[in-house]
Parts: sequence; C-alpha cells; structure tokens
Amino acid sequence: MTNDLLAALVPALPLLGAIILASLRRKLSANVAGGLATAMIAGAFVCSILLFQSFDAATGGRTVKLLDWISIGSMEIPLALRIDALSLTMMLIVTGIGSLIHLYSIGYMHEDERAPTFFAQLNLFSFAMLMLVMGSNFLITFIGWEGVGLCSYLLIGFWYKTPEYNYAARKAFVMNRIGDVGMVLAMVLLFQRFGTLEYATIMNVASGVNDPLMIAATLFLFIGATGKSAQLPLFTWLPDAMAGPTPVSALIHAATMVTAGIFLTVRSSVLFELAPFTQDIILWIGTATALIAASIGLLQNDIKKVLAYSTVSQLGYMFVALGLGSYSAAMFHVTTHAFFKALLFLGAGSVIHALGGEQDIRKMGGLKGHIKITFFTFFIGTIAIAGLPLMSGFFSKDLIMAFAFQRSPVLFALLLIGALMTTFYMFRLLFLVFYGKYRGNAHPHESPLTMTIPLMVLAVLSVVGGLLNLPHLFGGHEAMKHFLETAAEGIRFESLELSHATEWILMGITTTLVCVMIYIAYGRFAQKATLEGREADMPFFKRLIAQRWRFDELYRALFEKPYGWLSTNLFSIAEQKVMVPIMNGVGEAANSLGNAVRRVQTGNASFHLLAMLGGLIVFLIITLMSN
Amino acid sequence: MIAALLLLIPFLTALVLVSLRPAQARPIALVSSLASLAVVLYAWISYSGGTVIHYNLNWVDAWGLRFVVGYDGVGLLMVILTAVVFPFIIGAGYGQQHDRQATFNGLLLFTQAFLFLVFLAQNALLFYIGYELTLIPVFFLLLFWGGADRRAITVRFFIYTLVGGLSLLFGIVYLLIQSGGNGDFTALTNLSIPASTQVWLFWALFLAFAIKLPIFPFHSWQPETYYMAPLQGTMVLGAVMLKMGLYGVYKLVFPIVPAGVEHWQTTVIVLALIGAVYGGVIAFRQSDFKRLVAFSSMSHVGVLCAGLFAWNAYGISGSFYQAFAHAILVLGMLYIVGAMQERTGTTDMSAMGGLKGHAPRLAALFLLVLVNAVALPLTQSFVGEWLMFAGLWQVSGWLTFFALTTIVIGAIYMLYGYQRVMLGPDRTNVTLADASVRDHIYLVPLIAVTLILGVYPGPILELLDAPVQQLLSSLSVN
Amino acid sequence: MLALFYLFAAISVISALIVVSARNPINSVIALIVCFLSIAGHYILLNAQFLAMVHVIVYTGAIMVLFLFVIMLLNLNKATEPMKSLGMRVAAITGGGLLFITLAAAIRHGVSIQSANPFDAGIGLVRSVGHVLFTEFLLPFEVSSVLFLSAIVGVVMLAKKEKHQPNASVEPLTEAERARRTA
Amino acid sequence: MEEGIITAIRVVPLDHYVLLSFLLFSIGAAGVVFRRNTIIILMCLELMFNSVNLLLTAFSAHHSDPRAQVFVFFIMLVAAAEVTVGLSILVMMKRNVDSVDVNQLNRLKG
Repeated sequence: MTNDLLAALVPALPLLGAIILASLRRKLSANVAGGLATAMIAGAFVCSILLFQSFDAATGGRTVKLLDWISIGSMEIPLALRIDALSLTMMLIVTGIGSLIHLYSIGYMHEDERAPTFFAQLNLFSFAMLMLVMGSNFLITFIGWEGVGLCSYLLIGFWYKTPEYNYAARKAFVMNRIGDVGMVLAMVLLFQRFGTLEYATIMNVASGVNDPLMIAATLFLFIGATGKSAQLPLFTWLPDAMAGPTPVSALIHAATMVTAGIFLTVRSSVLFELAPFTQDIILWIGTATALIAASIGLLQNDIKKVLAYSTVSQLGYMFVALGLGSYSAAMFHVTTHAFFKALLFLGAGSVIHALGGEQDIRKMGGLKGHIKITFFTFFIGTIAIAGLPLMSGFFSKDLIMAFAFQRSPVLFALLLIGALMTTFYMFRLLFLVFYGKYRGNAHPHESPLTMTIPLMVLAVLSVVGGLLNLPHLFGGHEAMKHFLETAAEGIRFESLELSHATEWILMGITTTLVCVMIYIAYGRFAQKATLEGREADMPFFKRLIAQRWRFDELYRALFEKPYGWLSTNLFSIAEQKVMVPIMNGVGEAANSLGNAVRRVQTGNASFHLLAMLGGLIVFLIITLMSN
Repeated sequence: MIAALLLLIPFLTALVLVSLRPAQARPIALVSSLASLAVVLYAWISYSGGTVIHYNLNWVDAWGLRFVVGYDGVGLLMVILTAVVFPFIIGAGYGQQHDRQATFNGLLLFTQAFLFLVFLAQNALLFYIGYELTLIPVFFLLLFWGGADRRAITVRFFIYTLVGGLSLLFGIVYLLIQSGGNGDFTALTNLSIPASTQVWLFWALFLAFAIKLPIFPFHSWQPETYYMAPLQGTMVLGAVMLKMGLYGVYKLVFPIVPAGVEHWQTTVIVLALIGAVYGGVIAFRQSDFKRLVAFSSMSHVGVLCAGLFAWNAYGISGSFYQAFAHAILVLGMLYIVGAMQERTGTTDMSAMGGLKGHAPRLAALFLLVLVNAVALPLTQSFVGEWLMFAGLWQVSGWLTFFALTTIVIGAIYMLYGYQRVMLGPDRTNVTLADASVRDHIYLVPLIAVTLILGVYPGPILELLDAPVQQLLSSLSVN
Repeated sequence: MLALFYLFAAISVISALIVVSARNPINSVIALIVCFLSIAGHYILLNAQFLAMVHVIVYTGAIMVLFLFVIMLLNLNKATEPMKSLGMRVAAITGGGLLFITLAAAIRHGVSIQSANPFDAGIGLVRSVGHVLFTEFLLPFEVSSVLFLSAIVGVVMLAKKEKHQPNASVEPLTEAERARRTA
Repeated sequence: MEEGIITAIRVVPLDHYVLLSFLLFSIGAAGVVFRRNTIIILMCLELMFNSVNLLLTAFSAHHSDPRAQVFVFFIMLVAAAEVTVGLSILVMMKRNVDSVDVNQLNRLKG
C-alpha cells in the first residue's frame, strides 16, 4: 500500500510542481521557483529510491492501478503504473539526473525573467517522462510519449522571440509526431490482436506467438522510436533542438527523452524477439545513424551541435544493441550515456555561461585555466564517452561492440570506425575549447556552486557508472543484466559467448586505436588549434559532411517546400477555382431556374386568368382520369 | 417535464427578447441558457439508461408526424452538448459589440430551442422540422451581423443546405410511404427495405448530413461562412450545428439503411479522410486566423465522420466523444480568435506575431486550447481519436494510416498558427492587454472540461456505450 | 314544369352570353339582371323560396344597382373598350368550352350525383333554412358580420382620395405609354 | 300539396341543373378571360358565383338537405362584400390610371 502511494507520488510530485509553478509563475522569483522545482523532482527521486529498495526483483513487477481511464465495451485501459526492474531503472535515471539538472538550472537560469515558466515546463517534462517509463500499458506510455514531445517543443522554443528557435521547436514536434503515427498504428494493431494494451498481458500472451503481424507491429513501434530517439531518417530535429536552454539539452535531448525509443523497444522486447526482420532493420538503421551522425560531428563548430550529433550517434549504438537482441547492453549504455552526456552538456552549458552566451568553439580556447572545475569534469566526460579503459563508457560501449563482433566482424569494424570518430570529435572539442590560447573577447568566469555540484556528481558517476554492469571479465557478474531480465517475462537476454581471450583482443584493438586518435587530435587541435575555414573552400566530400550531408536541405526540398506549395495551391486552385465554383453552381442553377420561370409572370392579368383556367381544366382532367 | 422545459425555456425567452426587446437582453439570455443547463444536468443525473420518452402525442396523423420527444444516451450527450455550449456562446458575446442585442440573443436562443428539438425528436418528420428550423435563426444571424460579402455567402450557405434538406425530406417521405405513415424512429428502424433500394436511399438521407458536417466534396460553403459569420454565429455553426449531421447519421441512416451504409462505407470514409487531409493541408498556409480555424474544423470533422462510418462500437462512440471534444475545442479556438480580434482589430495573422510578450497569460491559455486541438493524451480529443483509430483499424489498416496523417498535419498547422500569432519578434508595436478576468472566466472552464474529460472520460463513455451496443446488435440481428 | 325549366335555362344562358359579349357595360348589367332573375325562377322551381327572395333582393336589388352606380359614376357607359388580341379571344372561348366539356364529362362518367335521402319538400322554406342557420351555423353567421365590417373599412380606405400622399409607385401614365399598352 | 311540390321538383332531373350551372360557369370563366373591361370581369365573376349557387340549391333540393342552402346564403354574403371591395378597387384604378382596362394592371411582373 505504501509502495503504491510512493509509486503514485513519483510522477505526481513533478506534476504538482509544474501546476504550482505555472499558476504562480508571476509571483515567484527565479531562485524560489528553481528551489521548488528541484525539491519536487528530488522528492520523486527519494520515492524512487525507496521503491527500489523495497523492490523484490524475484516477483517480477507490480501494477498499480490509479483510475479507470478509457473503458468502453470490451476496451479496458486503466491509468496504471508498472513497477518493475526496467521502469525502476529508468525512474532512477530520470529523477536522479533530473534532480541534478534542475539544481544546475537554478544557477543557469537565475537571470532569466521567465525562469519560473522554465522550471514549470521542466517539471512537467519530468512528469511526462515518468509517465512514459512507468506506464503499465502502451497508452499510458503514449501519454508520456506525447507529453515529453510537448515539453520538448515548449523548451526548445523557450526563447520564443527568435523565429529560428520556433522553427526548430516545431520541427522537433512534427518529426516526433511522424514517429507517433507509427506508435499509434502499433497500438491499434496490438489492441486488435490481443484485446488489451497492458504490457504484462501482452508479453505473457505474445511469447511464442508466431504471427507475421508482429513484424508490422514491431516495425510501427520502431518508427515511433526513430522519431523520439532521433534515428535515421527522423534525426534532423535533434541538432536543431539545441536552440533550447542548455539544461534542457542535457535533460531532454541527451539523458532522458531521446532514450524513450530504446526504452519502448526494451519494454516490448518480447515482440521484437518474434520479429527478426525488424531486428535486422533496427540493427542497420542504428549502425547507419551512428556513423553518419559521428561523421557530421567531426566538422561542427557549435559546441552544443557537436554534442547533439554525438548523442544521435550514441543512440545509434544503443539501437545496434537492440537490433542484436542484447537489451541489457542497450539499457546499460542508456544509463552510462545519461551520466556522461548530461555531464558534457552541463559542462558545455557552464562554458557558455562563462563566456556570456558564446557557443562557437572557434571563439573559445585556453579555458582550462579560467574554469577549472568545468574543465576537469568536462575532461572526465570526454574520456568516458571516448571509452578509455575503466570509464563507464568503456564498459557499455565495449559490450555493444563485443555483441556486434559476435554477429559479424564487419559490423564490429563499422562500429569501431564510429567509436574512433567519436573519440576524434570529442577530443577536438575538448582541445579547441580548453587548450591553446583564448580566441574570444569575453571574460570567462567559473559558474556558481549550484552548477558545479551537479557537474562533480555526474563526473563521479561517469567514472564509476561501469560498475553497475561490470562484466565477468573484470570480476563482476553483470548485475544490471540480471536485474533487467526480471522485467521481461518469458525471454532471457542474449548473453555474450565470446571467449575471454577474444574479448581481451577486441578491447586491446579498440583502446589502442582510440589512443592513436587522441594523439592525432592532440596534434591538430591542442598544439595548433586547426580551425575549419569557410565551407565554400572545402573539397566536395568534406563540404558535404560539414553541411550535415545536406539532410536538412533534402527534407526541405522534398517535404517542406512541396507541402507549402500544396497548401497554397490547394486553397487557391482546388478550393477557390473548383470547389467554390461548384458550390456557386448550385446557387446559379437555382437562380437561372428562377429566371426561366420568371418569364411566366408577365404581369398581364388576363394571361394569369387564362393560366388559372387552364390549370383548372388540367386538374379536372387528371381527377377524371384517375377515377 | 424535462423535455418540455428544454424546449420552452429557450423558446419563450427568445420570444420575449425578440418581441419586447428589453435592454438587459444578454443577461436574460444567459440566465435562460443557464436554466436549460441546470435542467439538462438534472436530466443527466436522473438518467439511468435506455431510451426515455417524455411525450408521445399525435400531431398530424396523416403525415406520420407525431410529437415524440425523448432521448437515449447519445441523444442525451448531444443535449448536454447543446446546453453546455450556449451559455458560453451567449456569454462570450460580452466582448462583441452588436447593435440590436435583444434580437441577436433572441435568435441564439431560438437556435438553441430548435437544436433541442432536433436532439430530442424521436420521430423522423419532427427531426426534420427541427433540422430545418435551426437554419432560420442562423440565417438571420449571418445576414444581419455577418462580415463582408455576407449576403452572397449567406444565401449560398442557405441554398446549399436547403438542397441537402430537400433530399433528406425526400428520403423521409419515401420512408413514411414504406412504413404506412408511421414516422417514429422505432417504426422506421423495423422496416425491411430491399438492399438495392437502400443503396440509393442512403444518399437521399445522407446528403443533407454530408453537407451539414461537411465532408469533402460538399464542404465549400463552410470556410467562407465561418469566416464571414459573426463570432458567435461561427460558434453555433461549428460547435453544435454540425453535430446535427453526426447525430442524424446515427439516428436516421445507420439503423434504417444498414445495407446502404455497408455499400457506401468505404466511399464515405475515403471522402471524409480526403476532406480531413485536404482541410488540414490548406489550413497550414491560411493567413487569416478565422479561416485557419474553419479549415482545421473541417479537418477534424473529416476524421470524426470517418470514425463514425467505421461503424463499430469504438468508431461510433469515439466519434461522438470527439464531437463533444470538438465543440469545446471550436469554442476555445474561436474565443481566442475573438480575443485577438478585440486586441488587434483584425483576424489577419500577418498583422500579429510576438504577442506572447504582451499577453503571456493569453498565450498560455491559447496553448492549453491548442493542446486539445492536436489531441495530446490526457485531453478530451485524445480519447475520442484513440477510439476512432481503434475503430477504423477494424475496417482497414490503410485508412487508419491515412487518418493518422492528420495528427501530423494538425500539429503542423496548429503550431505554425500559434507561432504566427504568439511567438517571434514583436511586430505590433502597441501594448496589448493580457488575458483579462473575463477571458479567464470563459477559457478556464473550457480547459478544465477538456482536461477532466481527458483524464476521466468514464461518465460520457458510459452514456455512449449502451446505445451504441444496442444499435450494433440490432443491426447484426437484421 | 320541364318546359318552364327549359325556358328559364334558355333565358339565363342567353342573357349570360349577352353579359359576356355586349360592348356597352350598361347592356351587360341589364343582361346580368335578367340572368339573375331567371336564376331566381330556377330557385322557385326548386321550391327554395327563401333563397329566391334573398337572391332577388341582394343581387338584383343591391349588387347590380351598385354596378350600375359605379358605371354611371365613372362614366363608363360607352362602348370604348378595345378588344383583346385574337389569340386571347380564341383561347378564352376554347378554355370555356373545354371547361364545360370536362365538367360535363365528369358527371356523364363516374361521378355519381344521385341522392340517397328521402325527398322532403320543406327544406327550401324559411323555417327550415332559418333553423339550420341559427343553430348549426350560428357562429359563422355572426362572424360574417366581421367580414362585412372589414369590407366596409376596406372600401372606405380604398375609395378615399389620397390628398397628401400621392402614390409614388403608381405614377400617372403618359399618353404614349398608355397607347403602347393598349395596342 | 306537398306531393305536388315533390313531383314538381323531381320532374326536372338533377343532371339538367348540373349541366346548366356548368354552362353558366363556363360562360362566366370564358368571359373573365375574354373581356378587358374590369367591370365586366367582375360581373362574370358574379355569374360564376350564381352558377355555383344554383348548383348548390339544386343539390339541396334533390338531396333534401337545407345546409346547402345556408351555404348559398353565405356565398351571397361573401359576394356582396367582394363586390363592394372590387368596385372600390375599380374606382381607385380609374382614378389612378384613368382606365378600367385589366391590361393596364401589368405591374405584377416578376
């Protein structure tokens, strides 16, 4: 009972915070609002920890029903929460990292006059994200799914006066919506097939079902996931989403919301296991995304854009893991990525804060002396994402790559290329920002304590995060994997069957090449600070990459322009030239009929009298005939 | 008693307003509509399922016209809708300065009385009489208080609707002949009409509703009329009048010509969805706020109609649930239009932009209305849309996909519209008033209804469940 | 009796034809009076004494005098009326003939007019008519007074000369216009 | 006496009266169309009224129903009212357009 209350409190607290803040947003100061918002999410974090402690993995999970929601005929969809290993993991990530980012935002947003609104939206986001991960059926997850989309829209367009930001916000929402079409299709399909949307029931019934419909269902789910998790072809919104305040980028567009797609896939892992075809598609889309996004990251000059492409690329890795059927590896990478990517974004935010809003790395440099804590924590984040040994990223990424090798060495090679690119662009970023000479003209200053404390906490987590799922190789027992397995009834996650020797060799290759990459980057960027010139001067292929493979232009030409053209012309041609005249035709017909009949009304009384007489005769004859 | 009150309260008040023209016309109209609302709420509370018949009197026997009034769950929902909507419409007029207040509000109340008649009628001819009667006050509302070019547009609207009404009358007369002059719905439902007849009779009956709704090729009267009509007139048209079409299909088409429905089902769904996509795409580039709302309404109604013609429990109940949501939505959107018009003096969005800086509260209210428009979960629209999609899926996966594109299209035009009005750099150069207490009084209850019924749709779904099941089971028996 | 009927019938038909064809309105009026008197004769043949009396008083005594009066008043007693177009005249005669043929055909074929009631000689007397009039039709009888009242008011309104408000919509015709219309 | 009246009535068959009144009616109707003088048209109307009166009376006598005669009485009432109104309109017409020709009254055109 107390646990049920706790479970309900987890999403309720941020919601309450959001409502209070939204209604009192004019009256609260930035700090009070921030404090309240942080307290709410921290409260949710505490509740999550309490739930986690009292959770018995052996029982598999519980459903907490709050309310009847949509129930009509044979459709019963309650508002219910599910507490099991998977949702607990996600809850801890969302509330834990969420608390840190809320705390950080107090410092980051303290000068913004709309800070209370910001915190309200941040809290609302936390609520939605928690609904997403805690929902006991697809439709509850969908509440969160759409809710995070809305909050993402609001927060990206937080500074609403800039049209580009608004455009970015709309783009994010619409692209997410395209994914949602897939999600809804999957839901109606599953509902039709199983008569329910409860995860527990579907997973129980579905395991062992051999049904081609499952391929369709999982493909639809995956379309939903590509939208939310920024995979090919729906990834272009994420880099643009960096228009929002940096804590938003950290929380929504790195640590939590974008992992919703991975979460959903893991949630429905039973279904995906029934559809190997979908798994293959996921695998290859993940790989392609990882590589393309990483390559774009190589040439970006905006500190947040680099991190954004890095995020897309890392999400690609997670999907590769999903495609390989190693759901625990994906979740492990979700966790560690949440740590170090949040750290990196917050660090970037701290840099931006220090430089008074500057985001172009060509105007940075030599900052390590000015902002020491930021530099140190950013450095840890960088080596974590690059996967230097014993960092959290090392364990999680290597696990995925080991699984990839188990499937195919080619896949491993592709992922290795991606990892090397990741190392290169991350160290390029690190060196250009913190090393060399300062190239800007602001006065860098260290951020306040509310901002640096989250950095330090996240730095520690980025280092030790690997312990969560320490592989056998290092004396661990894959704790996270076993924990998560309790959530997915009926299947066991794929486990690694490579020999230890092979694993050592793979690790050695990776680590060596990564170190080589760091050395090259050091030479190019730390010692000389090689800056990219104008795009027009670049060779074709390089320019293509610098222009983000021209995806945005492609979409604009393929979809946005024709859509606008269609909208204009449907109105001016189809509607005004065809439809309206047809309607007018009806009126004209009545009009001309009236005109024709009007002639009869000569106004001549004799004629009318004669007509009357004629009518009388006709009427009489008709009566006579009918008798 | 309830039926008599519902019909008489608005009708008598309207008579008083039109004939005596008291100075305090609006408050009187408002009180009258609130009284109707109270009666309806009482009816809702005391409703315990089944079809309730309040009066069953002979009127003109020879034509099969009998005064049979009552309601089932669906009818009650429509009555509730009418009762909920009118106080808002009358009240929302406080910002609108009309001359001849008494006549204006009197006409609104006449409309309400006739709408009640439509939704309460259990006799086909009585239904038809109410259906056509509603046109008369609306005609005068549009003609006297409309915007530019109102004569031509009103006459077009009138003729177009009357053409539909004529075909409906023809269909009803045919049915009356078949049933030996008994026009009660119960009697018409029991007719066994040959399938080949039903195939054409379907259109005779449906054409009027198709125009009223409107669905795709019959829609052209709608955008211009919405645009030209006075704000409250548009509210009446969009929030309740078009629901008559929906209700008519449920009452007059589904149970009476099931074979016809079966024959034309796919056609109608396809047309409705073409309309939904067509309207949505056009809405994107509209520069006028009111036209945007008009086309968005058309898009929503397309989906509504498709859901209805999914012709199964989820589709029909989803459609009616969404009908309620759509009414609330239309009111909200139009109220915002009115609020913007009041502030900027125009409905042209190219003259707006960046208003959020001046009116953050209004922007927030707009956003909350908009959330319903794009059918985010936990709003009323989502429940309706989900049920409709679940229903459509049973008909065809492709059509469901087609219908689902509207959620993307809807997001595109709604957010773009919001951006053009509220976001971006400030382009008005004048200080505008933020949402006033009055705006809050009207919009907050709407938003509350939206959210409450989005989280807890039970009471309304309960109303819909039994009659829809009954309709479907009676069809499967036949 | 039959001979008497034919006599009256012949008088009424011939005088009716004179009414229609006479060029001078005075002649028409006289012919119509003759016609009405012959119809009164028919009434007597039918033993409808009350009606015969009322008929002579109302029609011949009041209405026809009124006609004469108006003709005199307006100075219409000249045969100035132009004829209608030939087509219209032919149409009128054909129409009248057709109407008669159709009506006659109606009673020749199908429409039964024979009575089922036993004969009662007293129904045309003042007593029986008055009895029905003042019992069954009392209300219409009273209401007819309202009809007369409104007729009186209407006549006064219509015949009164409008001095200050010349009717704008009916402007006096020019000579040319009248000639055109008359032609 | 009474028997005599009855036979006197029955000597003339009902058909004859019907045909006679039809004939008068047709003549009246033809006259209405035939003539242009409004006053003559009014007279033709009276003729038509009377043919109907005759018909009603004949039926009344042959069917032994006094109510038909009451109707005749009412028709006379209405005819009297109608004639007064009609003639005053005629006076108006004469005064306004200085003619009693119906062809002058062609402003009813749609």
